[in-house]
Amino acid sequence: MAADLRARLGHVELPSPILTAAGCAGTGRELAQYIDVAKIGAVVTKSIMLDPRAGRPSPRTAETAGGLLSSVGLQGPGIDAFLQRDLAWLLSRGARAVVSIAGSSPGEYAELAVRLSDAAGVTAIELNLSCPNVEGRGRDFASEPDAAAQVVESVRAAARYDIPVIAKLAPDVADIVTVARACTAAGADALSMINTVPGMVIDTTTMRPALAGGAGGLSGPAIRPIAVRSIWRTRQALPEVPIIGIGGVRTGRDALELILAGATLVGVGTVIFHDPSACARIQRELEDELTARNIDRVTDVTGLAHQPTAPALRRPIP
Amino acid sequence: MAADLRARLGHVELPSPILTAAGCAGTGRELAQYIDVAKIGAVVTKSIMLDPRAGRPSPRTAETAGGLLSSVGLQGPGIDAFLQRDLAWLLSRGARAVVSIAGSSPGEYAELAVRLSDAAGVTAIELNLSCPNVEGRGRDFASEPDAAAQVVESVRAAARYDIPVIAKLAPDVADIVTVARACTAAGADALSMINTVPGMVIDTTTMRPALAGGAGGLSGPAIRPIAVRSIWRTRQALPEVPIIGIGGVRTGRDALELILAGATLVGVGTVIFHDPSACARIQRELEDELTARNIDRVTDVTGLAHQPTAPALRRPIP
Amino acid sequence: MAPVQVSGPVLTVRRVDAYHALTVVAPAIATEFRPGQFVTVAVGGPESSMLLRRAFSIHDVRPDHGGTIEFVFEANGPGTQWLAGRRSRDLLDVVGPLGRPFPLPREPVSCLLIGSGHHSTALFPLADRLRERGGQIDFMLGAASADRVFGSLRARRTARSATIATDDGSLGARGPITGMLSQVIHEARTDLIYASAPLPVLREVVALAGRYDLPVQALVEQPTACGTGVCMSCVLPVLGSDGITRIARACTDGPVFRADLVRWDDVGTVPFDALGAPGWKPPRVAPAPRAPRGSAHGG
Amino acid sequence: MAPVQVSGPVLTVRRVDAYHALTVVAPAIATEFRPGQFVTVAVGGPESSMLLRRAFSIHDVRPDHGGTIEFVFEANGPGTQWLAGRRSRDLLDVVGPLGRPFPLPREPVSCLLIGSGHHSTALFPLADRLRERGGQIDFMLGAASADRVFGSLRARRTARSATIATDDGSLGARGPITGMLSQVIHEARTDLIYASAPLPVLREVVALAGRYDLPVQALVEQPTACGTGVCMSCVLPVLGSDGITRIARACTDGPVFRADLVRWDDVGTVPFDALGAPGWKPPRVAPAPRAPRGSAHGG
Ligand SMILES: Cc1cc2nc3c(=O)[nH]c(=O)nc-3n(C[C@H](O)[C@H](O)[C@H](O)COP(=O)(O)OP(=O)(O)OC[C@H]3O[C@@H](n4cnc5c(N)ncnc54)[C@H](O)[C@@H]3O)c2cc1C
Ligand SMILES: Cc1cc2nc3c(=O)[nH]c(=O)nc-3n(C[C@H](O)[C@H](O)[C@H](O)COP(=O)(O)OP(=O)(O)OC[C@H]3O[C@@H](n4cnc5c(N)ncnc54)[C@H](O)[C@@H]3O)c2cc1C
Ligand SMILES: Cc1cc2nc3c(=O)[nH]c(=O)nc-3n(C[C@H](O)[C@H](O)[C@H](O)COP(=O)(O)O)c2cc1C
Ligand SMILES: Cc1cc2nc3c(=O)[nH]c(=O)nc-3n(C[C@H](O)[C@H](O)[C@H](O)COP(=O)(O)O)c2cc1C
Ligand code: FES
Ligand code: FES
Repeated sequence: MAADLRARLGHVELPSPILTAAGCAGTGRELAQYIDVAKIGAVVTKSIMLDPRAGRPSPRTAETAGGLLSSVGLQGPGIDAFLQRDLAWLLSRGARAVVSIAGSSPGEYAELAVRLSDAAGVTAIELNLSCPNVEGRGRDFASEPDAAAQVVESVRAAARYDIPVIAKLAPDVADIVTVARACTAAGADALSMINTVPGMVIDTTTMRPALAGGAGGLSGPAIRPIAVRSIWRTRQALPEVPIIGIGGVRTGRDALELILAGATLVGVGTVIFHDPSACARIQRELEDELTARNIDRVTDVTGLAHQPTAPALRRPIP
Repeated sequence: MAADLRARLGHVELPSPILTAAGCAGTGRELAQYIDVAKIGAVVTKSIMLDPRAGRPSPRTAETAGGLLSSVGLQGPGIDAFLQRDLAWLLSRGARAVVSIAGSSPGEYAELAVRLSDAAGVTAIELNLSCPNVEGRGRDFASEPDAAAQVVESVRAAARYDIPVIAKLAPDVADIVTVARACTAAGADALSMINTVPGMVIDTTTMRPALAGGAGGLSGPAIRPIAVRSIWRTRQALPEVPIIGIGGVRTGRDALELILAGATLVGVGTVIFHDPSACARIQRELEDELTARNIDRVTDVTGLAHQPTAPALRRPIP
Repeated sequence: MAPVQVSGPVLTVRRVDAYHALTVVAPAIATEFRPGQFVTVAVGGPESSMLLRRAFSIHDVRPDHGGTIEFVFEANGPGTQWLAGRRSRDLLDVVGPLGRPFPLPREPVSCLLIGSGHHSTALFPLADRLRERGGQIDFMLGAASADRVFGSLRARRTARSATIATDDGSLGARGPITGMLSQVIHEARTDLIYASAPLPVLREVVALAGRYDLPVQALVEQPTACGTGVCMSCVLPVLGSDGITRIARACTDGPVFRADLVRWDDVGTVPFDALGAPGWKPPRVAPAPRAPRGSAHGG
Repeated sequence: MAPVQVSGPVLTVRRVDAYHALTVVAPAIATEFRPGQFVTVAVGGPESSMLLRRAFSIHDVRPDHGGTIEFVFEANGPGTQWLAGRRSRDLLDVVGPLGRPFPLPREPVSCLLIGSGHHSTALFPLADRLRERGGQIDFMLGAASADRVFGSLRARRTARSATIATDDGSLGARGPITGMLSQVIHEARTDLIYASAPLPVLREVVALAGRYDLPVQALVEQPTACGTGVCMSCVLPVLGSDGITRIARACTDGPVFRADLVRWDDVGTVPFDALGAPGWKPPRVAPAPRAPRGSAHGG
């Protein structure tokens, strides 16, 4: 019998733990040409801001070994156009929408949360905390536990009580667990990790940085071990907090790896650029991996790698 | 005419900027079966400690996308055996030896530096600061600017004045430039970066961490963009400090990338596992890359990517 | 019209002068294809360190094996080198047909097709389609050297005239193809230009065409990572019918653009007056209309 | 005797039951090879995301094309799957011959060669060498099922006896190969055992051989990343002739070990009494002698 992939996010039941990662699935429409967006766990939107945003100059991406360096700069339509056009479309297709939001102050995040709470059909709000805190010293919210917690608190206070708030954390901090704790204490219902890893590529032909923005964020399979360690450590410190594991997932086996490390849900980002039907494929592969291991429910194996032994579930695959 | 690859480390002239990275070239003997160790820039040894060390249980390595996760635990012979056997052998072959050392307190590093100063023929001492500081809170020296500086200071005071002291920095810190500044202020003659990036792999067959040690360090091409950004930022903040760039160098073009970002010398690590003649090949390729760009001397392009324009050197390759 | 993802067997990989022509079985793409559209392919095999898809204009479709497509490329970087090493029966992960095709004129008019290097390949299926509809066709083909001029024979066979120029003079006139543009426009009484070339050449073509008030449909190659519109790599600033500049995606809003709507001098930048540019302030009313799509038309 | 790195053309890749046999031209390796040694190959091509070399015992060397080597493998993981897909003329980056070979007995004695699954492949060139020197040979081959028993025909042809066992009984006796070890030792009057098998099987062989005081030379496969001795992946605890346990590298100190020196029950761990183990205190005198190498001998 095929393994049961159903998972939960807050009080919403998802058909599977496989989500898109923020900013990697367009508006959802682009992907819908290749997969049924209603059949994956949820579509996580690109990070929406209050106003439309043109993003960074190009080149915006560079290929790296097993990864991608990118600096898009949150190009997007702004909350108004998003609600009218993109959210409405997602809901009309029966997809579950996790809306990622970004701002430059806790107030902006809160304002966005209010707008999303007024709209029907938002499954959860994800806070992209990898944005410069203009009221602080310009460092990202995600790199300072207090600043991150302040955003979570403002949003939690502003958002409708039954919409889960997810704090998305960045890996380039001295200790991700400290930030995770701060966000959870401030009311985050779940954590997403990881956002991209700061990096840079020099174009050896022009002898200048490959991206117009200079530095960028590294993503893709190259960073998966960094994601796994972040998830592992957070799960160990905060075993009760649901984690959306993100980072370099390319196959169902990769998704399983993140789940074993402690993720309850798994986001797929860069690999969608490589394979537009990745989310559906990974979902199928995950089901097969579980079935081959005689595992009935995906929820049975969340964090399993932390247990010294789990003999019943430990039949090696051939 | 072929480009001039000669480079300097302190007052020693090296035939090329290509070095082995610490811990990735055995004792040098293993590599000497494939390349002439006297013809590369220098051999950087594995990190030597006072006493012999057995290292971690196995499995110690796991393959990742474009990279390697490892946790060897500084297995090594201790300083006595190193001096008698390995250093003597390197010198007998005409290789330049940069000796990497590791300890658990500033005093241990200093003691090692004294021993190396008494031995003839040490080109430079590299401080592997990615070791737990047992006198502190057990965090690595490399992750705390003060602790790192203290090691540098002790070693600088203990080492013979004409042996350059190189501080090797880790990428998993809030801000690598802060650590770089602290080490330079404490007397480091040069900086090496980067050491491995903390990561983890779960074996989906056993459903347990793939390495016996649980977490490990990520290396190889996967992390090159992280290395490039660290080098770039440090070069920007401390333009006068020589940097040994390390991280994922696989080809001469990769070496050039690190040099353009600001490295004066380049270390090759994990890729030696893939290709035992990597250092010689990369050196040859680097020469070709420079020659194709009409660059006379490798020293002319250190940090060139920081200059907004460098038209004379900017003939795109075909 | 929706693109599909297929795993198609390679039929042949042939050398054609400086290029490689790869033919792959992909019926669903072959039947839906319209000139100007492209495919993306995954390169390097299942354990490749190359994550980004490579984009190629479809150069030819054939009905054999249920439908094959051919694209032509230069093997420069690691992805195209890998493609050049494919052999018959290897499977290729192909997505297509992608992007906005060349719009066709409603009336039979005199069309000038300008191509440079590998960029020319996209113009040949267009020429066939234009001929079916009864228009006049003139070709201009340029490249660095003779072995990089793609399709000169076919151009001569297909078109009323075929003007060729190479940088080194090894085929046709010496110099840039744009050097002869005015002359050809006059002689051919051109009504409409289709251009497929690198950015600097396109800029010149558009500038010259502007003098004669000729409409240009330009196929633009921007750095492509996904080809499906999800990654926002391939952007350039494009004017909407509402007069507002937006940062559009070449892979879905293009690759063929009405040239008068592209802000050619600002490609690679975010112009200060683009919607959402830094400092730009929103009117805070209804959301703006969508980016220009389908609004462009030829002729 | 020094290993070399060559880029050799593949001659053939053949299916052999559950395995693939790959033959590659590598004269410098073929001429230097001694039974028990292995090669490592780079997998996945120039843009591969797989950085680690794969190790394979050399199963055969032939003089044609100046010297070819053959190795036999199971296509399980991504690297071996890639190898299975190689075709004739593809170039392969091969390093070898690597590691300590099987030591040969000085006198012609009665040798028992025990192999399991793909591990058996290393024993056939050893058998040939032993026969040249005039010893008696008996073979024991085990595997999960008939299609995984490697070389049963060749073993029957080469050896005085060939005992076969499979877990499912599809060839030879049902059960583990070690089940018949005592009987064979008695019947063959074995003087010396060569074993190449997974760790648990080796452990059992060594334990049983101990009862009869028989020396065992064991080929151990440890997780390999470089194969050249620089990465310290492939370690296991081995006793030195000075009685001190050191963490040795299977790729350079082995892969063939004198079985009585390997601390079989501690493989995968760092025994508390190993040189440099946590808590271990040095005598602070002269450096210890090198790890056991060349000190082991058969017969
Ligand atoms: C719509 C469109 C049609 C194209 N048609 C053709 C064609 O018919 N023949 C042909 O030879 N080339 C064509 N190109 C360019 C082709 O996509 C690149 O030459 C190719 O991707 C380079 O891959 P690489 O591995 O050799 O180089 P790399 O430099 O290793 O590529 C690295 C990354 O950069 C991207 N990239 C690099 N160069 C270009 C480029 N010029 N345009 C877009 N992306 C690039 C690649 O897609 C990849 O993501 C087309 C590009 C586009 C956008
Ligand atoms: C001395 C020696 C001789 C060998 N001879 C043979 C042989 O003749 N035939 C054969 O089929 N196999 C042999 N092996 C095992 C073979 O190396 C592995 O099966 C192979 O590397 C697996 O590669 P993969 O890509 O399929 O698997 P992956 O699991 O993707 O390999 C990932 C990494 O783990 C290492 N690894 C995985 N399994 C093993 C293993 N069992 N032993 C060592 N390293 C491993 C690989 O080298 C690689 O570095 C030998 C191993 C050693 C050490
Ligand atoms: C092009 C691109 C755009 C992204 N945009 C966003 C975004 O808008 N908001 C966000 O929180 N994360 C964004 N991310 C980060 C991803 O959601 C994800 O956390 C990261 O890429 C790691 O996952 P991956 O390796 O699967 O891509 C973006 C990543 C990429 C590559
Ligand atoms: C197996 C292994 C052992 C290493 N041992 C050391 C060491 O002893 N001392 C040290 O400073 N760095 C050590 N490193 C880190 C490397 O020197 C280098 O900084 C890092 O691997 C990044 O470079 P690379 O991507 O070229 O491997 C080791 C790395 C690996 C993979
Ligand atoms: S290439 Fe990804 S959006 Fe166009
Ligand atoms: S495999 Fe690297 S030391 Fe043995």
